[in-house]
Amino acid sequence: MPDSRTAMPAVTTIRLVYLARLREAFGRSDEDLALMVPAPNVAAVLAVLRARGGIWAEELAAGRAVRVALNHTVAQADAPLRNGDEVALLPPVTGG
Amino acid sequence: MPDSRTAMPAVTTIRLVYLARLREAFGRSDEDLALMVPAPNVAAVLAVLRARGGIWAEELAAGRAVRVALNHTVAQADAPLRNGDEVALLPPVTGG
Amino acid sequence: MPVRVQTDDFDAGREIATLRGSDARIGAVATFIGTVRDINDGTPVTSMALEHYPGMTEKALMAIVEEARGRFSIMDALVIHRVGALRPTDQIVLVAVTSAHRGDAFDACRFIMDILKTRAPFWKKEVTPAGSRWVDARVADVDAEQRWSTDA
Amino acid sequence: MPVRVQTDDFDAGREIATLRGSDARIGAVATFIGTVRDINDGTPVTSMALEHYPGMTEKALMAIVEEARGRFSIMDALVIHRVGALRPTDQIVLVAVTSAHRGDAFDACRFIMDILKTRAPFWKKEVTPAGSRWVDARVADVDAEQRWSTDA
Repeated sequence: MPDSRTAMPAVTTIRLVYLARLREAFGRSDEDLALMVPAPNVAAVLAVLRARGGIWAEELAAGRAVRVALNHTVAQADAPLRNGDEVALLPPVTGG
Repeated sequence: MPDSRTAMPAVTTIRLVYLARLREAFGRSDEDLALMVPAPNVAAVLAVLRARGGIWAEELAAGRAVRVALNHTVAQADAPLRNGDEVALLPPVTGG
Repeated sequence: MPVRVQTDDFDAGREIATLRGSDARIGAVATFIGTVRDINDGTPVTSMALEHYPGMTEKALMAIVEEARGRFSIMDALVIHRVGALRPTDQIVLVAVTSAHRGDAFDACRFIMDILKTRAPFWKKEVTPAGSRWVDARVADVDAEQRWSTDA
Repeated sequence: MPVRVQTDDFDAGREIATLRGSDARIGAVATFIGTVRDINDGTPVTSMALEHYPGMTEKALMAIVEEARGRFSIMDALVIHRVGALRPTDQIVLVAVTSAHRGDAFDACRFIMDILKTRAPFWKKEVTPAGSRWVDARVADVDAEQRWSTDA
């Protein structure tokens, strides 16, 4: 069994969900994303999406009011991710 | 025509209404009262009633939380009274 | 007539629907219903009699509604207060307020209830196992009314 | 289940009656109903589509109700929020809270609405004569939520 400290980072596959205005902006409601970084977290997902450029970089730029929900609960940037997690990007809510 | 300054004060007859606990304490729901003072006001009515002594003096003692309504609107002690006015004595209200 | 004093029960849903009508400027409806509890000040209450001062009551309630209209941006308001014999779980009072936005609707509804509690001529007499008693005015209600004068 | 997300309309009167049940400890019921206005930010609104995030919505609403229970002395609470196509005068949301006394009922009802407005995953898309648009979050709603954190 290899030493975990020197092993290649495992692939973490998460489910991305885009809501409301973001779903329309990105032209999709969801997708699977394979993260190949050690200790993946919410910030890593946002970095991967921003790196796509265009509308992704624009909508997810720092300072934009986008909230992230991890498995249906609002999460901070340092929240760690595991295989099969659902990560949703939420524009400011307007219910009620 | 006599000079009004020297005339006998006219009689002012008002209708008294007692509500809730006061109605029970006084054993009546209403009565007519003839005031024979010049420029009668709410304070004069209370003075007449207190002068009856007993439960009247007790319930209407200074500091007791009794409100007075003159013709269905809460009135202060110096509110002037006219013939036919309705003066109600209200214990603290407990509706709602 | 935005105020009613009645012995009959009321249907809150129907009253709210009537108050709203088809007014599409309304975005918020705040409602309060007061009900009879089976205990008060630690004593079981089996029933109560609600008495009022006919003639003054409607006038006092109207004045409260008008004051709410002056203070808050509201479309309409309704106050229904029951009198007569009531039992635990019975509805006592309904206050409903419509407005464009919820802040004014909530504020006006609460204002009307707070002022009604200290100014509208209603009195409760409770029947308890130890006999009947006139309900004492609550200090908390006076405090609640005070809140609106210091806020003003 | 004290929270429901549904496309169907609701009967506020019936929901309030069900929430109260026969609980004679209840002395106060505070209710809020949000309705669709025919104008928003100065533009006529002909209809709207209300979208949510299934799976998260109920969870978020339950968390808000639980937070209200922790902050206020209440008996019970109900939140119904509609989704789908809505037109002016349609009901959007119902929040009803029962309590022994009115202060807690009013506070909890308003708290739930204020927090729902900024945390529950609902989004409105309005149809106007100029086309459809996602509704912008209101600064006033953020302010209303802030009020509860500074009060705490």
